[in-house]
Amino acid sequence: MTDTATAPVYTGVDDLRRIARELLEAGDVRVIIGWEAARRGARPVFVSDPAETDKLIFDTRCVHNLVTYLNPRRDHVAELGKIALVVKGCDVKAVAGLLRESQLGRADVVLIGVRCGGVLEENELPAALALTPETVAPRCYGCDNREPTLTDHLVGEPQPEPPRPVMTIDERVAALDGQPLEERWAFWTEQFGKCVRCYACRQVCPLCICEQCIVEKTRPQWIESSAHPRGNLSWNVTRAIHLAGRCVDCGECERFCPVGIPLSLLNRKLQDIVRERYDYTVSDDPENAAPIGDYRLDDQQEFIK
Amino acid sequence: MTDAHTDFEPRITAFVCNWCTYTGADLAGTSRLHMASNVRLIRLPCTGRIDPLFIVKAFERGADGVIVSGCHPADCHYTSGNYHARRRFAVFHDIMEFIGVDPRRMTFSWVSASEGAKWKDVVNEAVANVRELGPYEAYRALAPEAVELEPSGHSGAEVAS
Amino acid sequence: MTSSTLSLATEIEAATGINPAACYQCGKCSAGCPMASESDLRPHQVMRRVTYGSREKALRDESIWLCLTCETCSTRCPNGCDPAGVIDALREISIESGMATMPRAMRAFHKTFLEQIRANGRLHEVGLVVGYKLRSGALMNDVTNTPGLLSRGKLGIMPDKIKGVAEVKRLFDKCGVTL
Amino acid sequence: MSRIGVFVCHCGENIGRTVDCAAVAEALKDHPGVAVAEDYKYMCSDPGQALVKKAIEENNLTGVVIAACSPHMHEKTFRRAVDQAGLNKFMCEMANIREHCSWIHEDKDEATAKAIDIARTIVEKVKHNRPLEVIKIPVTKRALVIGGGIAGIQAALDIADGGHEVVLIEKSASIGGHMSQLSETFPTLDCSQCILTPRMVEAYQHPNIKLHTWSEVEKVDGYIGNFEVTIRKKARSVDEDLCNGCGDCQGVCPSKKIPSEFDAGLSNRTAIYVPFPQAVPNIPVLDRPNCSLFKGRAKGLKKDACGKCKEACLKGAIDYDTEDTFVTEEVGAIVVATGFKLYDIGRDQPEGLTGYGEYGYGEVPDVIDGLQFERLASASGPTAGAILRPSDGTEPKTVVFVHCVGSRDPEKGMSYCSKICCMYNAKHAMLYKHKVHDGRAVAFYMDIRAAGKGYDEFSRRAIEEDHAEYIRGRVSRIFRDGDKVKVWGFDTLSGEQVVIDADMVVLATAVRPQDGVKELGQKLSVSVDADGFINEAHPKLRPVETNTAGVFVAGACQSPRDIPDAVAMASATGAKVLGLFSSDELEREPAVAIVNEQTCIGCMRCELVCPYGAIEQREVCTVDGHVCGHTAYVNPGVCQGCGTCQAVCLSKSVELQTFTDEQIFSEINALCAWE
Amino acid sequence: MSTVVDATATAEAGAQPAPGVLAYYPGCSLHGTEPEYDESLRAVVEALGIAIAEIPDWNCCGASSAHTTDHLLGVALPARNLALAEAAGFDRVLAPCAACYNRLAAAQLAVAEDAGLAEQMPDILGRPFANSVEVLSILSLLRDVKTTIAERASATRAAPNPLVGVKLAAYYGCLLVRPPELSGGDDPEQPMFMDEVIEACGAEAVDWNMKVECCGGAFSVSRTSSVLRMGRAIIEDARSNGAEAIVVACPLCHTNLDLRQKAMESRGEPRIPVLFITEVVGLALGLPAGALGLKRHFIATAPLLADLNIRAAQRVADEKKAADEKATKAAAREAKAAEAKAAAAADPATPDAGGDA
Repeated sequence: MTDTATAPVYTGVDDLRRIARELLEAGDVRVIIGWEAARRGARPVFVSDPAETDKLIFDTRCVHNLVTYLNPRRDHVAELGKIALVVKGCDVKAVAGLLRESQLGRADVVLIGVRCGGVLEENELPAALALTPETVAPRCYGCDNREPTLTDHLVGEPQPEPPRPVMTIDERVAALDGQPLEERWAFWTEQFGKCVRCYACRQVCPLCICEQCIVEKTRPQWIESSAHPRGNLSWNVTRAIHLAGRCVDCGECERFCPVGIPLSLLNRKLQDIVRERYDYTVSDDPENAAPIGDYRLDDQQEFIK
Repeated sequence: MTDAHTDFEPRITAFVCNWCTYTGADLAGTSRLHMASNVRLIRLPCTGRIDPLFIVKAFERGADGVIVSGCHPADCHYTSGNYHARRRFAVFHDIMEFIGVDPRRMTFSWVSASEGAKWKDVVNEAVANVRELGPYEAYRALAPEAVELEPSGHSGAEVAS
Repeated sequence: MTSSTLSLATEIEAATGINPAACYQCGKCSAGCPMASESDLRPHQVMRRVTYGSREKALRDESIWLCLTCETCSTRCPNGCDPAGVIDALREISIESGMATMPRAMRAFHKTFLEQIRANGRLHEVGLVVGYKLRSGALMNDVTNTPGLLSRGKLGIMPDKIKGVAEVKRLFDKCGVTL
Repeated sequence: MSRIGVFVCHCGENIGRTVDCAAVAEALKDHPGVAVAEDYKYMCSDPGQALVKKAIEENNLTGVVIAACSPHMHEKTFRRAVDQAGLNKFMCEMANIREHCSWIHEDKDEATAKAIDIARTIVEKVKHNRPLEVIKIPVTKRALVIGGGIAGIQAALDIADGGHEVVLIEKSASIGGHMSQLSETFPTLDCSQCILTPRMVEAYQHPNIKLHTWSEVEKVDGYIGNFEVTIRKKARSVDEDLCNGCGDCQGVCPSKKIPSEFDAGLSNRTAIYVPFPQAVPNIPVLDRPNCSLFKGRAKGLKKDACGKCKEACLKGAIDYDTEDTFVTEEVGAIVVATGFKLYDIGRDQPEGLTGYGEYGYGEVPDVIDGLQFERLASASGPTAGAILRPSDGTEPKTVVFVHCVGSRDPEKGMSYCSKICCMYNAKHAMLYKHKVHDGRAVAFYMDIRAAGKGYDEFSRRAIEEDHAEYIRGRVSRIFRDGDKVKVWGFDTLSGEQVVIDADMVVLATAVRPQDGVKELGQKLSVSVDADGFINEAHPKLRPVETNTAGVFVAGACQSPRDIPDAVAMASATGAKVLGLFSSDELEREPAVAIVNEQTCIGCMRCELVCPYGAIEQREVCTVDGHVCGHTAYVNPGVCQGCGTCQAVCLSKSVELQTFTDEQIFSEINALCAWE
Repeated sequence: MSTVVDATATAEAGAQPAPGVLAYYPGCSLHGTEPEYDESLRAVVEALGIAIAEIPDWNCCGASSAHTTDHLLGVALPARNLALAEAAGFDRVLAPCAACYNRLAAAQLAVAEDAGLAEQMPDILGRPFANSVEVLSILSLLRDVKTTIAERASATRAAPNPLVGVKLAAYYGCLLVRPPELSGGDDPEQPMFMDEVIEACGAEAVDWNMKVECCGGAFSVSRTSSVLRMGRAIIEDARSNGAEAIVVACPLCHTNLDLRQKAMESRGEPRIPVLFITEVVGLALGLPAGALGLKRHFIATAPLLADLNIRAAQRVADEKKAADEKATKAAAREAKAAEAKAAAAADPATPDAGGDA
């Protein structure tokens, strides 16, 4: 399986580079944020010199959600001047999120979309770019935004559905749901127990936009800041809830978690909840209002006496 | 399980809105409806004001169960506070169940100003449920040290007045 | 008495989901009922009987058997009461409780009709007519028509029996319908 | 360190019987931050209050907790007392140990323990109370009245007579509303226009009333005492100052076949028209969609197809090129009186209703509705008061009146009772019998609802003296049968089917809210009920107020109303408005949210959930004045203090003054002190 | 889309029918007292290229007798047929008999709405039942293809369409429109879907009052007197509104109005034929009367048909005449125009040449 598999052809890199060059030359933008090849995998790169646009790549290693650089908390990025951003389908949803929450003007950024048919789970695998059930990022399976609409430019050929991972996120969520309460509790408290409160999940999240995170608020201090199971549970649950109906499932939080908490399961569960209860799926349409902050007179309330 | 906890007195914190449930509880009082004494109320203007963090914090501080109650849909004193609350509660309820919190420890209800009797039932039912489930040791076990049962004076600095 | 009539209404609500108490006696059902002129208990009066009055009277009344189930009443009822549904339920209860006072002709018709199905899986008009006449005693009815029917190929002489007769018989038993 | 006083009330025996108040006071003495804790028989009595005041002065308390009854009972009382003692009244809170404790428990130890908890919890809360000042809002002493029917006119006159300016706006070309269409009115049978017209003129000429007809509300900003209303004056094509109402223009208008709204479609009008002779103002409007000139322009004709009215107008008052104009009015209060419309008996039901197929969808020409009958019976109507049927103009000898068409009909219409039909049907039957002595008036009804002064006597009169035949039962079908109209009914009292060959049928169709009320409601942030009627603030105690402070409601836009009800409501709103205008400033509890601009990132989730539209985006500028971002801003005049914004704020950057996170946090913490 | 198969074929259980093939549930009446309905239906669907195949070993739906005596039985009997159709791989069942349609559709609805019932069914039926089959009435089927019918009806052919201009009263009765859920989305009080089909056939659907009044249905045998009373009202209203025939889609209605019409005669008026909608469509499509079972009626259809054929012939003749006249007129006009042109060319100063002389 693995050896026979071949890497998907992500054409359009030339277009990507051309567009980037033209944008810089025309002075439409000051800097392009995209990916470049690194010793191991790919890494984000800031290109401000038209000559350097050939650095830009796009292939299955380009896992990073670069929208995080638009996060208002990173005002130093904004100071660089107008930005053009290279975005995958999932990333562009995050841009929509920022627009939705008026953290960004559509005119403030140029979006160069790349048609993506899935990326690797780990961008540090030895060279092989092939997507196999073992290597594909599970979140890519069932991606509903392989044809972004919000972008200014869209390069590459339409891509097929990526291979089905060994175990999909939905299957893992379902498996958990299938277990008795006590075991779910045991599972999560153990997972949360590992948390060292480095807040990498928050730092990398393109939609954790608060200048002062609730966890840093001291009057009152809703969430204990020291790393112990009780505070950790509060923190992780709160983080997840704050992203309910907002999370774009880019997987960065989990990828960056140094202790490997399966945050994508929490995120996916929340996506399921808002979809099943409010028929809402996060899209790259900024007009499509988020479910929290909205309501219907006949919302389900089976859990209320 | 059940009989093991007959002697145990649950601690239940109730977050209620000022206009419907708090008033409904008042009515239960004026109607002298006797009920279990395990529930402590925290009065809020509207269910819309209730942040899931309140509930998390209540569990953190050793509550065995919580009640959240406000105006029926369409009765909200502020017209739509309870509708927004309903969505937040739904999401919270589901995710807590997902991480293994027994939903029977979280009672959500609509109790209007005229439903003193319903309030009594909600209280007694919640107490019965939680009594059956027993003390929330599982949650308390998360604490860095056993939950201190003294009033914690240091809840953020005070406002000098 | 009251309790028993109460239970009739509740019995019907349980069986059909129709709440007879929702009837506010506007009479629109009876105004449009094609059989109203022939029956002494009209739809709205049946509804009344069900919610108040003697359970036995309600069940013994012949009128419930004069309903054509044309559903005009239910279609026009402003309060969603579905009198036709209630009458159907009444008939069933009255049969179960052995109070059915279906006119002879009608009992004969239904009985023969169902027997036909039970025996053959399908209806056999000749069988129906013959069996019906024997039961109802209306021996001369339609005699004038029979030749016409035959000449127009409208009456097969041989009953039309299906393979799955056993299946159908079983089905009758499962439904607890004994004839 | 706070110095809090705790005062435990026995409430005679009410609390004392099941709660050991002394023990409660004792327990609270040692609670951190408590300076003094006492118990007393009747804390709300004068000596009780004196005791509290004395304690405040002697111990110079920073906060007060009254452990007694529900805050809904005595919070005001004690806050007043605290205020008199020189402590900010918002530093005083009630601990409810009566309704929520002594009255609902029997075991004294249990109850006492719980009472102590409750008191402690509130003490912890009070530690975080902040001294607050009541909010004062200036009041603009002008009122806006929306709708020029009898209710609107009455409200406008009452307020104007009270000495305040009123802006009265009416959607159609003339004020007068439905009442001006009526023939006689129940239960006195006095001529509608005779009593209405003088009021219309009075309103028009009143020095304090500014009238905008052919106008609608475009936009409403602001809040109680300080509304800014934008009014759209629809292009009238006639200069209201120049026009002298001579009517020459109507004489020459070639488009004469437009169904008259005033005559409910029973007569025709011209394209440029005054809706009816007694119209106020007596100034025509040009109905552009029906005017051949404008039809031509719409088709893009180079040359205007007509222009007769302009030629005919000696005052030169007609101008085809006027546009909609907008005027802004500053008002302190708004009265909504937009009235009603009738359930449309036609096949087309825009609002997703099914209509009445069994009644022929009103496509049988001699099946009309109540308003049309009013026009037939009215001396100013198309038949000059003669009852003639629309199809052939003959005098109907049998007229059937059907009650409850679309009313009390959850399946096809409205579940509610339209309230006025029973009375006007009786009136119609009478009027008909008075005009057609040998005629037969048959009314199909479900119940006769004639509650009101002289009402039942009136409907009895229709039956006993005018011999209208009342048949108890709904009608099943109505259809055309030759030149007759067949009516299939049932008399549930005699138990007989009834078939009537009628010459004319009058359907009493349901009373429904006027078009556009929902949209208006949104502009005013006033809610409407499932049927589209405007919601009153409280069905019993605040019947003419709405949930938006400063907006009041009168007449049939709130629920079906007859004239006396509508007028009574209107005068009630008048009283409310005058009361509001009686002081220069409004005082409001400071129960409002405040944004922390340091941490707010302007994601505006709060704006999404605010029920009052009190939150808006505000730009944040640097010292040198250039915009560097934006935050949310809560308008304290509009905020009602629900706190929903705070619950959805991710960074907790908005805070409700009277229920702060710190207060709630401390309460939750305190609850862990249970034994 | 669908291919014509032998319309008389009976689908064998298990054998997957070709896509688009409709399961056909004739019901007892079409096998018994109303064979003309069956004949005409088969002829029409074949002509329209709609493939149908009879449900293997179908049983009686129980009609009114079942559900008036036992609710469960009233559901189970029709359900068995749906289960059979399902097993044979159909997704839609055509039930031309209004009573059968009503029972099948009602059962389908009942099971869909009542989980408990759905659970019982397989046990009662002794076979799997997923309630996956949609039940079609003949009217909704014909309405869907009414454009095709209209084209074929208006097409010029040897024997002209006899129906053009004939006044027909569409009679729906109860079972096709009540309860409203079964009225195929049409207005239960003033349905039009049969009228639409009639109009498509070139005939004129009269506006009348008894469209949805009951004919006495199941009482035909057991309480004939009632049936006569109700039938009379219907016949009289149709006649007084100028109908030349009544059109039905229900064997019971047909029996009551056709077989019993003689007995209804009060004033010996001319009798009014009662046609099945399929017979009407058949005539419009130009199928031979014989193939439509028109001879089987009690109220003879022959006189009306003869009359119609004459009228049709007359019509064709008139049209031809009109067409010829038109042609000659047109020719004349052209000639005139040509002359004028010539004249204009000769004399440029004529005003209509545009010059202002």
